[in-house]
Amino acid sequence: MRRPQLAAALSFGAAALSGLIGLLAALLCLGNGPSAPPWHGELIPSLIPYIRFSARLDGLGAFFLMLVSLLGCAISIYSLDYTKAYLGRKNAGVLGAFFNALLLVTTLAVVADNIWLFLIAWELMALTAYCLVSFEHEQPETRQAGVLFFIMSHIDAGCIILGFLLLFQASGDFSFDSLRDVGAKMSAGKRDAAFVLFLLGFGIKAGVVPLHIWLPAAHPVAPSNVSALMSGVLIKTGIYGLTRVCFEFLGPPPLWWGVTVLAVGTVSAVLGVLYALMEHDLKRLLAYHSIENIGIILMGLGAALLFQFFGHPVLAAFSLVAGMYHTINHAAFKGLLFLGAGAVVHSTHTRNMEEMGGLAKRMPETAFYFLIGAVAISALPPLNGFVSEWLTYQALLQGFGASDSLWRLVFPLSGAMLALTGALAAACFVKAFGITFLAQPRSDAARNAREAAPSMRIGMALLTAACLLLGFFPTTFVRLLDPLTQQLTGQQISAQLSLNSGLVLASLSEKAGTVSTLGMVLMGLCLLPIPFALWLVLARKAKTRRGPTWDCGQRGLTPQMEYTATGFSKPIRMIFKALFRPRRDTQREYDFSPYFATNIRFESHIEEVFVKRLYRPLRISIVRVSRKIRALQAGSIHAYLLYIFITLLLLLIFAL
Amino acid sequence: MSLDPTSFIAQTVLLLLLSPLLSGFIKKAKARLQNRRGPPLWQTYFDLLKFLRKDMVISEHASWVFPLAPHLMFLTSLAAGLLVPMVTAQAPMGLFGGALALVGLLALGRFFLALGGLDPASAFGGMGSSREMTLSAIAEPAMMLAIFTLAISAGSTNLGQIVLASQQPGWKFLDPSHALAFIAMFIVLLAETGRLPVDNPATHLELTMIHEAMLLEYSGRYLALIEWGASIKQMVLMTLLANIFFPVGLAAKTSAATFGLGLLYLTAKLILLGGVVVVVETTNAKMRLFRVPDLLSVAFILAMLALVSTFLFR
Amino acid sequence: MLLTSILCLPLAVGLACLFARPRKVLEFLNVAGCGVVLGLAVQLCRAVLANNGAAVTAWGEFLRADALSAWMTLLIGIVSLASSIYAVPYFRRDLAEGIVTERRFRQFYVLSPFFTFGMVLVVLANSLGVMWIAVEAVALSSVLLVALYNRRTSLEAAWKYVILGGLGLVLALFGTILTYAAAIGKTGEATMPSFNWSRLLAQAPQLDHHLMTLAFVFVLVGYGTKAGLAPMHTWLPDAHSEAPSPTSAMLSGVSLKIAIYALLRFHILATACLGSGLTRNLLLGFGLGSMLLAGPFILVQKNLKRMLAYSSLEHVGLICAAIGMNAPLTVFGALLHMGYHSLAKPVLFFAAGNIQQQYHTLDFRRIGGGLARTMPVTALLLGLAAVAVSGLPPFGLFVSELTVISAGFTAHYVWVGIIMLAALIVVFCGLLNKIAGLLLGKGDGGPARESVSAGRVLAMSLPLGTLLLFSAWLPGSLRQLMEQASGIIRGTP
Amino acid sequence: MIPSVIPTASNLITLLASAMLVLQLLLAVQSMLITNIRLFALQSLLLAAIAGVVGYAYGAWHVLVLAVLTVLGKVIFLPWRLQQLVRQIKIEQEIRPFVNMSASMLICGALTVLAHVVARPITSLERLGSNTLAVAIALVLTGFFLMINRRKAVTQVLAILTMENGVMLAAIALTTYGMPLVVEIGILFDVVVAVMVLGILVFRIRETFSSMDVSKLNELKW
Repeated sequence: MRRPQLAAALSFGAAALSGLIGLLAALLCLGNGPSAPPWHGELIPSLIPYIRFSARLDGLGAFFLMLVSLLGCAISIYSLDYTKAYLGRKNAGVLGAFFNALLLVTTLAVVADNIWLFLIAWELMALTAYCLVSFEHEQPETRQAGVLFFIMSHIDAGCIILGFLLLFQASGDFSFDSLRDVGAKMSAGKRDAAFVLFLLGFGIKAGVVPLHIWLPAAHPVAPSNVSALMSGVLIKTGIYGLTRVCFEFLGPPPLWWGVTVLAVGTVSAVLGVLYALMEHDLKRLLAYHSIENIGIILMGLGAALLFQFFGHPVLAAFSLVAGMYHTINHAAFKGLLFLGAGAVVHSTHTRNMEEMGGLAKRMPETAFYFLIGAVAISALPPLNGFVSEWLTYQALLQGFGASDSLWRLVFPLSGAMLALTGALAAACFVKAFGITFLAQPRSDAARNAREAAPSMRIGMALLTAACLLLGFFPTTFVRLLDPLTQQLTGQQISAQLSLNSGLVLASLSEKAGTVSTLGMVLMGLCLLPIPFALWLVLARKAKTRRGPTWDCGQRGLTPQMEYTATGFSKPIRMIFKALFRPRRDTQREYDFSPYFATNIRFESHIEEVFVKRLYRPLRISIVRVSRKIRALQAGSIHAYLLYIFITLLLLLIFAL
Repeated sequence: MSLDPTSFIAQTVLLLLLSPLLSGFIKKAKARLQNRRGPPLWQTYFDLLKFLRKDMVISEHASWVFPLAPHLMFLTSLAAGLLVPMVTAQAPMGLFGGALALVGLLALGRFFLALGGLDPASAFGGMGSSREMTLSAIAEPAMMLAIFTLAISAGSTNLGQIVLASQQPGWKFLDPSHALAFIAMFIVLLAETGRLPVDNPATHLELTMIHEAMLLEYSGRYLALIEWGASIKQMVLMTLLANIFFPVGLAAKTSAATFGLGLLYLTAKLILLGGVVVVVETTNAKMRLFRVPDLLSVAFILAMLALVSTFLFR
Repeated sequence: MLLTSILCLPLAVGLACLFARPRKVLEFLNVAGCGVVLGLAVQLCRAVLANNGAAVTAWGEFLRADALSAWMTLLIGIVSLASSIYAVPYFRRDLAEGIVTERRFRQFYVLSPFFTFGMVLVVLANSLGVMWIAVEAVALSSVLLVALYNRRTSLEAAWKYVILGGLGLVLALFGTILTYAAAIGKTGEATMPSFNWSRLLAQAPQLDHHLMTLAFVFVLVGYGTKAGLAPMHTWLPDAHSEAPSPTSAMLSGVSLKIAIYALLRFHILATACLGSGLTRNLLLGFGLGSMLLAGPFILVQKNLKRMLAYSSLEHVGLICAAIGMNAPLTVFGALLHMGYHSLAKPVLFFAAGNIQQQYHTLDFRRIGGGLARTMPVTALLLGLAAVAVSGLPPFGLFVSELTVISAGFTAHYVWVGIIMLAALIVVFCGLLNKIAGLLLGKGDGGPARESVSAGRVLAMSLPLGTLLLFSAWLPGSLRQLMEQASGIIRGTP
Repeated sequence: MIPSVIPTASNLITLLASAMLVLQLLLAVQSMLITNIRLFALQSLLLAAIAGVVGYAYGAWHVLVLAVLTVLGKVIFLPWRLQQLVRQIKIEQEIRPFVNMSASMLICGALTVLAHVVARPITSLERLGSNTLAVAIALVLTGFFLMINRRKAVTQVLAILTMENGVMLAAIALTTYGMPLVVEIGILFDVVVAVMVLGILVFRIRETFSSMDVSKLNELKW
């Protein structure tokens, strides 16, 4: 076993193990229930009196620790074989080292009990993630994406630092304990300012529209195990921060906070999925779906904030449960999907779906896992995505009755948007799975694809299992959320959520609505005999044979005749023309009539409106301004002397 | 609420047996309106039996996803049917999910059917599933909103609860919001069941197909399952429409008498609704594909209005 | 005795180098000398801490070392040691390639000890006049170092350096004399009043206020020019980019801070005399100005060393602004920042030196990138140091910057904190963009793989290691020293 | 106790100081290089004279020492060195300033006024001669202006030196006995060394750029 390989094996093995341990710790902490006092202590002795490295494992922290560890474990196992591809080409040991570092700092970030520790972990998270993203830095695309990512995350760190300093100014101490409900001590203006700063900062990290541009750039270019970690865990730290700050530190929220968060969430969800539909780069598509799901999570949080404002702690807890449930669900299935995409890219060496196809036969196991992930993320029963979105719907619907103010209308409206999102997501994943795995291979690479290596499959299998479990046994899981809701809203609602000894999930009361994914599965199993019985009765003599697909009497179908990813999403592109503004150019060569073209070339580009209208102009103007300022230093010593002279004169005139 | 096996079995049988009849009735009525004699009422049953007996040809490009689709299509529509109160206010499996679950189950079936359409590598299948998913992407939120309107007024997403609530005194049947919601739902129904003016179930021209295009490669018992599933789905949706908007004759508790009565009421309502569908189909021409979204967005807007008006009228 | 030896050692080394023939001896003398200076500096810190707070003096108060001076001495020791170690392989290669002549080679080894001597004298001298003379000496000894390569550009840089610097010094001298004049007659003694800072501080309240203000204005502009505060910084990028890398390291590592030190002495005096916030606000204003100005230049910079110089400008600005805010923790943070910056900056300049010797250019576009492939060791160290100066953990600059800003918040300098953060972010974007472009990439077309000599690696990893060590663990004694120093700066010893 | 002011001495000092200022203004408008150097020498001589007066009148021997050193250094050595430099690198005599004579005259006037304005609140504490502080500030500012206004390296050096004269004037006339001898000597020594260094640089620049016009040194930018 050569040294880099050994290094990779060691690092990822260790990561998997630590993930396991973290998972156990989190489960223990959450299992103890809300009554048990949270563990806290000093990690390492502080170097300067006012800096303390104290950590604390409370409900919220433990929940996110569970999330981090779960994904860390699965992805590390996956990476064992995945990184073999780098042998000889690059040093997989480095990848492993940074991977471990990222896991470590992410864990630190979610258990930090002190502004200093949190911020240090936060910055290190950006740093290590940057190193991982630009691991394959030979491609310029990767370098640019990395720089964009790092710059954005530095800006978000800046916002967060400012926000925390505003809190610190009021509390006078760096420990989270002192920050609890510090919002009460602050002036309304400062509170709102802090909220906006946090929303910006954590929003960038979570990738909400319109601060998301780094996300579809950085996730695809990173190694797939890293993309999985980033999309599953890293962006969740934004959610963690927002939850921690809004529900613990900033005190009772005014109306507009909730409305803003809800609106931001809705917009992110819809736009995210719409842009995802337009992608035919498999990993970019998944990245856009991360934006969508973050939006859904934020809907839950926004609803919770609104309920806090309306004075319904129980409903707040309920929608918080919805949001958190979706958080871990998204971690599970998005991690799974990225791992699947990684396996595909790994064996076809392309991210472009137009060059894939037919992989369901060549890598069936991967295809199966990906399919599970796809069903889950499309919020289809009976998997976990459906459960959390069901909770979100219920929360939004009950919100309508929660108050008499005009604002309650936002609940069902964002509910409708959520429905739109879900339907579009389903369409998108029919495309993603269908074009990638079904039909004929569209390129030699796809034709010669091989099933993924064992450890990769194990990694995916773990997350698949997570998806299934989270889907089938929601009532057992919501019990784990009790400490969290207790801590943030002072309510425990898991009892009200479970009926028939946990078989059925109720939305607070039986009357308000119930669902049971497990029940559906059982129902399906009971009904399954019907078709088989019918065959046994009627179709015993019927034979089955393989034949060519109907080709309108042409000589055989070629892959060129298949429906492409672009073609698949064309109707939606037409419907939402106003948003996408696609730039198309068609060149056809023909002999006598354009309708009988001998050769047609069609291109369609879609540029994100935010990049086009917001970010690029911003960048250009910044550079222009800097160039203007640069003219100050034009090299003439006389000018330099003049500056000093003027400074001196001004000082003499004004300072005296 | 409770789960009792008898009603489970009863409703399953009802769905399995009644749904082809409904499709047959619609075909027949349509033919009559067009001055044709049309196929006998039982034709759909014969078709299904025939399909079940026939051999199957499966595309050589198809993968293991291909056989999955028919079964899921069939099972999901059937399961969805079990969530809807048909003859009594009590849906047999109402505890396992309400309106949201219903929509979700139908979506699951559609999801796999679309995959099945893509699997055999034929351009038509891809086209079909692309169109199907697109239209449903707009139809689904409209349907959701319409259901939300009722769910909000009833304070529950459980269909049984909605029916019960709508039987309470003080429930306005011709509440404008409900009327709007009903129209929205009706349009959605046309889209979901692949009826004119959205889709022509009887067409033989691949390029105009939506639903049928996905099934081109299916034959034999798979086709039977899909067709059957489709007609069950149609019946489920029509029942839903009929029962939650006009909850007459739905008894709170199950007994032989109420069952029979409910059955009568149900058939009556279905015949009425089917009649309306037939009239609409015969009086409208099929729309161009890219005009359909406009129709559906009309439905969406109506549903939105319905929602707002519930807000205003209370 | 201790002070005397610290002071005289570099001088002796310089004189010895003037007459020593073999190169090895020159190199050895320099390295050994700087090493001993560092050791003595540590001793000095011990001594200062020993007679807690009270200053160590010699030659009848001619030399005086309080916590502040001890801290500065420590920085001088560290940086000069690092650069003298680095100079050995650096100049050997230059000499081998005939880039510098034998004469210039010797010139370097003679002048840099004088350079060090001057700086030590600045921080140890008690009399303000002597301090001025020392600053002038530093300037003069470094001018010829800047001009060492004798290229067109380096001569131009040297000229700008000496003219602007000389100008600044004249203004500073004027300020110094006015300060002295302010003491006349107010002291009530018939005899000549002492020019010693400690004495002046003792009778600060009696000094003539108008004259003191006038004096401070001139000193601010004068020493501010030497410290490279915007808009008097214009010489800084030229000199730093044209000097040989060891000298650049010295210039930006310590000599800027020495000028700040000189400025601080007057600042303390003026604050004690005027008791108004005038001097503080001036420092704050100039500091913020420098921070803001550095950003755009870094964003569109073409030359590696110039970029580093501008980042020094930004850090100097941060330090001044922090002192201007004058809260206990801001000043402490400023001193901490001085220390960390002195440890991080030289590494960057050394790396730049390696690159220059490898590629014979510092233009980003000509180098092209891919250093991670062509010169991995340099790339690694450069990357780490860049992370450090851009204020990211795990390096201490993050701690010091955040300390300053947060303390500023508690002192209700909210907007200052916001401006600082904004400036830091802008600078970060520039640095990241350029450094990433430099390190990452295919790196084909570059010259053959670097030959890393032990000396280079040592010289670069030594400060970096120290930086990491002190970022993770700050000895209590050092902290005490800095707290005393900040007490002195805030006039509450 | 402060030494009683001797009127004649103080008048003399005032007179000499204002003479220095006049010379400065002449420098501003004088267009011949060599003449500039001589004017500077003359100005330094006046400075030395002031030092002498102070030293004589108040019996401060070390101020006399300073006077002597000034004569040696600034009146004899530096002008000689500068002239030698000018001869070595044979630059043409004509100075072409950026701002023409009349304008620069105006500016210098304005600067002088500013100097008086700045110095007014402080004139009270001038013991030796009146307005010396104002004159000193004026010398510094106008010297500064000269620096900006001159193209040639040598002239810039000259300008710095005149500023330095102003500073020394302050040093002598404001501080009763001048400053501690160490400082005085140190300063003077530094100035001399500085000029030597500048000389070296000027020489090198001359041979690399084959020009003395420092406004041509603008390769380093941004």
